[in-house]
Amino acid sequence: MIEDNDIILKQAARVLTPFILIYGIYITFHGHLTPGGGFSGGTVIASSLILNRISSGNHGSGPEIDRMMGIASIALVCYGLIKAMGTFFPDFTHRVLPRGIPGDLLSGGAILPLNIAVGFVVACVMYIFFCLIGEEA
Amino acid sequence: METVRNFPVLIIYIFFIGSFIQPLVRNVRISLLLTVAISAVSSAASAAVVYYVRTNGDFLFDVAPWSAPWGIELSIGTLEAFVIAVICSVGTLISIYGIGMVEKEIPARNIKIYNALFLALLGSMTGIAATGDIFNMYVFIEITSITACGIISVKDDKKSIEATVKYLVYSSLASGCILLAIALLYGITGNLNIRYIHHHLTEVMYLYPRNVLLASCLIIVGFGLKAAMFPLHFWLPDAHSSAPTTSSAVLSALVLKAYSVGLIKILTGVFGIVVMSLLPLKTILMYLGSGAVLIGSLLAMTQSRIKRMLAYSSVVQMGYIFLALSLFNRTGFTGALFQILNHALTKTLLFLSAGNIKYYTGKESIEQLKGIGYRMPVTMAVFSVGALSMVGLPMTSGFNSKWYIGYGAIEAGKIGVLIVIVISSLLNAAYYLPVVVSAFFRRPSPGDEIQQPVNLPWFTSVPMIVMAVLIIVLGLYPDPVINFISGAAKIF
Amino acid sequence: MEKTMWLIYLPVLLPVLGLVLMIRASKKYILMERVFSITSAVLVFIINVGVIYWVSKGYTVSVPPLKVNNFLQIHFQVDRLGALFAFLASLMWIFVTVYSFGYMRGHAKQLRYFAFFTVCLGITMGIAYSANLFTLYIFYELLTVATYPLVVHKEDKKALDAGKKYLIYSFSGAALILIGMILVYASTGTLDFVPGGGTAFRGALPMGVPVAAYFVLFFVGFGVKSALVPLHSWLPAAMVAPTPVSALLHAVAVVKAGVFSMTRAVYYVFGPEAIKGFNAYFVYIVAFSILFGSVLAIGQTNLKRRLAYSTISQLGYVLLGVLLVNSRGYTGGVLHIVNHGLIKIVLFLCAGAIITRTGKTEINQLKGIGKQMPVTMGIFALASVCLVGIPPTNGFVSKWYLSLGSLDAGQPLLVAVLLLSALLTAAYLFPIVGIAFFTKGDREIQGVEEAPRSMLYPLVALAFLMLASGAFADRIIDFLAGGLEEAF
Amino acid sequence: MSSVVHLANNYIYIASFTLFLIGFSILLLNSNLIKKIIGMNIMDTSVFLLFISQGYIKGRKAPILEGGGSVNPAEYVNPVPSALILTGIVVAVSVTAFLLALTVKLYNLYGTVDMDEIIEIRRSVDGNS
Repeated sequence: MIEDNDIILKQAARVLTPFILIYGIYITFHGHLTPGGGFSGGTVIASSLILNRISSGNHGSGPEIDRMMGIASIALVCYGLIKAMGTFFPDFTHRVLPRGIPGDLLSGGAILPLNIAVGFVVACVMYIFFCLIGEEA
Repeated sequence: METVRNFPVLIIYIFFIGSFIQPLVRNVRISLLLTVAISAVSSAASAAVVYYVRTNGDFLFDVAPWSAPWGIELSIGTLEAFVIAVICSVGTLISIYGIGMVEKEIPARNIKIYNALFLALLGSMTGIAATGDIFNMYVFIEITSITACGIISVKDDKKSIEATVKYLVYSSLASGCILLAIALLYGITGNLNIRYIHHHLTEVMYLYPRNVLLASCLIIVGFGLKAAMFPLHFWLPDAHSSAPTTSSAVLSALVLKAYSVGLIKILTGVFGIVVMSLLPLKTILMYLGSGAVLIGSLLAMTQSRIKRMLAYSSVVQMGYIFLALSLFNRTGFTGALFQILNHALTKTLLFLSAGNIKYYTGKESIEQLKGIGYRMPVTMAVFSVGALSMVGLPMTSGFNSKWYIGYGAIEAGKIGVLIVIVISSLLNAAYYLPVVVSAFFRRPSPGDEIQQPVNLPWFTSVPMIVMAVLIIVLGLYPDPVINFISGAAKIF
Repeated sequence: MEKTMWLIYLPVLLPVLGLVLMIRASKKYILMERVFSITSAVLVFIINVGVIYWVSKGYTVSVPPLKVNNFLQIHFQVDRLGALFAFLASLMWIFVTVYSFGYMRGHAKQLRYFAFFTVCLGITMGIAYSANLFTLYIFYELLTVATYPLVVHKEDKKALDAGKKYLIYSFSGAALILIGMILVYASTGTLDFVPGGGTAFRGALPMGVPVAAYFVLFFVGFGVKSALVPLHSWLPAAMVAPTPVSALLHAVAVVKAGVFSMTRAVYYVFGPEAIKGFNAYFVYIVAFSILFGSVLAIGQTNLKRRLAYSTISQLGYVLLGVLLVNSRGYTGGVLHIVNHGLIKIVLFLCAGAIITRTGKTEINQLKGIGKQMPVTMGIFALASVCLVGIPPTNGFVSKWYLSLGSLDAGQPLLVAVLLLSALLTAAYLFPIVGIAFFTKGDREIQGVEEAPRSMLYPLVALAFLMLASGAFADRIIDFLAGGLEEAF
Repeated sequence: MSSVVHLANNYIYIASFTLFLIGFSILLLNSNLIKKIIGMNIMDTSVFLLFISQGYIKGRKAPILEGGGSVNPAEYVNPVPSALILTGIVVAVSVTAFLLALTVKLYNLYGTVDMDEIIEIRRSVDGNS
């Protein structure tokens, strides 16, 4: 149903998506330094995915949802495991994920991987929501 | 032996990581078996925790590397260990039953999601019981409400979606009240750990009497709404009767209990006996409990469909727990905890057999159940054991919990409560026995002649028979359980 | 002296075992349920003979208590009263089981009938052997649950309504006893049966509640099952059940359990001294029940309902003896349990024989039945004579002790009540005998022949037993006398 | 007079309680689902407002470290409530999302978003079904 005269939309989307993605990733990775983190970063990433989906037409999303669900649950499992590491083997996390110097990227100990996992989860779930509700309409 | 100290947290992790893995599992049968495996492992772990608490008493466990006032700590006492054991073991039995029945009621595409929600629900209920930090308890309460609504709406038909919306609206009301109460308590005492709040509260109580009163009322309303305390129970019949069998069993047997345990933990932990005796809690709980027990039974009598009747009878049984709590003495408290175990077993048994009847014969209303005892002998035999336990026949666990609550009432000098309990067990007989009578002693209506008896697959009948045997064993010899529980009642 | 005898558990658990075997086995062979029920009845009787032998030697046979929770225990202990009741019930159970072989031929659902019939035997033994109020309460409630399937055996509308009424009465009675039991435990700290009653009841009770209030709870609770007048209406309604059920349960097991538990409550929980102060009121209620039962019996046209009302009034005799709270009244009351049990079971079995042969239940339809069924009607006449209490028979012995007891208690009015009710008993039994023998038989009755042999032999045996209990009444009285001094 | 002063310096409590009651009554009494969801969000925000206001200390800065210098807790406002409210917000968002998804499904099934109409339709369907 998307005729070819929507070239402008497609081109704009192709140009904008990388910048939105980088911005989202920046927010996720700097969660422990600047405001933001997993949740807000994830939503920004999701918005780029959704932009891409709209611009390239609302084609069938069955397999896509399952793939996204898979990614989300893998990310959740990693989140759970890292948390479990923190609880059961406290000294282990210090050795693997150093506290580092406050202020630079790797300083947050376990917070960084957790933020990344949460970012993935939120992005995938938001995208799945959009596909489901988009499909219904 | 020290590794048992981090078992409670392990149980919560296992449940949640298990529920995250569910969507990745390929086919439906593996995901059902995974649920059973995970709940079995965690019930074994909870048994170890019970044994540990029995030998070396209560213990605290810091989840995060920081110690108590900042980090979240789990305070595992006799009450918590007992409730976690009940949740995990009854959850395992329900999930074993689920292997056979879930595919028949829930559309295939939703089964993996259902299993994920089921495990997350068990995990968050264990969290409510185990945690020593009220904000952490609030988060677990929220997870429980969302997952509980999830497993109702997973059935995807008109009635269940509508019931879920109603349930979710009521439970978000209750969560708002609970969070407001937590905000007030945090405002006065300055920290969230139950022990520290209790410590500061006794000092600061006289400075902010209104805050404490308002916080306690909000907590009673919040938890009462969630645990279907008498006047706030209107969402329960729709939610429990339109849900699939296994989820209505989990809902009324475990979810209501988790919220009432949360209420007990906050009332005894945060407020403590001194503050509680100042607030008019005794009279409130007693009148609400008596109302639930009497009027709930009358409502249950008027129902024509089995599941709605069982839902109303859950309101009655929760009324017993609140009635026992209102006595404020050791025997009453033991009675309340034993009633939690007894109702969890009996109500699960009744809901599962009602589900069986609905699936194998498609019958839902009580009049259609004439002569079904001969068509489904195992299910109806097990159902009558559960019904007799609800009525409080001496050989069943129902009698013991009524005995303890009644005797506690006498010790507290309230003969009225004993009379209320006995009248309500008569009323229970009035709506449970007709079902059993019409199942075994009435000839089936000419329409549906009896085909040969239905034999159930093993995983459907085994959990039900195990529960029936447990009810009778707990009726005959509840002593080890009761000695363990009365350890928790030392606070009174 | 204490004598532990593990065999006591057998009578209580055996019927449950029999039940399970019956359900499994009978799918293959039809007669299996009959074999099981008769073997368990005989086995239980043999054990009871052993028990009564030891008890008459002065021992109390008992078993170590099972701990239910730290308040309650299940404890079996057989003293003189319990041994007598158990012996009587198990003896009659054998005959009625044989009788019901004949009666139930051709009826539906025989497996369920015989299964629950045997379970009721176990539960009655449980009541007889119980050593504390809690064990008695367990079997008291289980008796209601186990007898219900027998009462509603026909599964028609009338039977189910009668069953509903039976359940409502019994469960409300049991609820009162539960309240009483918890109150008794709260105030005295123990539920065990102590001959001569708990010492706490003699003085004031901690809660300031008068002893009479406690006793009213037990009086009404047990009164339901012993068919006291205001609470009696379930008994005639339960006559819908097949005759062996109404014979055994409503003449021996159920109602006698009610009266037996009342005796336990009066003599082993409260004790005679505690009751002495206010027993006059209860005695008058019981007297009223005696008269009212007999008057109603006269008005009944249905044979079984008439016998049911006569049971109500005869149970009044037993309660009268028990509540007089003196040794002769006690002996008279307990003796009447034995005598009335034997007489009433014979009457019911004759009625059953008549119903199986003629299918008629109304008394005026039985004109001239005596000529057709001479043996059955002859035994019926004999039993009526015993029930009225004409001197040489066993009925007379217990009425004699009851009147002596009421004189000891200084209540001459009661003797008048006893005599009047003997007259009324004659008024509702002898017309039946008259119709049977001395009126011309109408056509349907002509072709009827004698009751089938499997029903006749137990009938004749029970008739002999009835006469024997009259002749050897003194043996029973000496047996009871042994237990009297602790009770008073 | 003292009550006015009392009210003056407790304005936070008054604001959050009024907001709470507004949200509570909308959520409870309104029959339109979307309005219920809006009411729920008002209620949650009022509780978050009260929670965060508990942590505020007059004359102190927001708890954000610049450049990782030495941390003197006396300069900063109590950070704990704001951290908790992050979780609170996430919880409120997920409940709202779930309710919205259910409303969409209900709209498809019943064609209306008004709870009273839905109950009528179900009762009429149940009545004759």
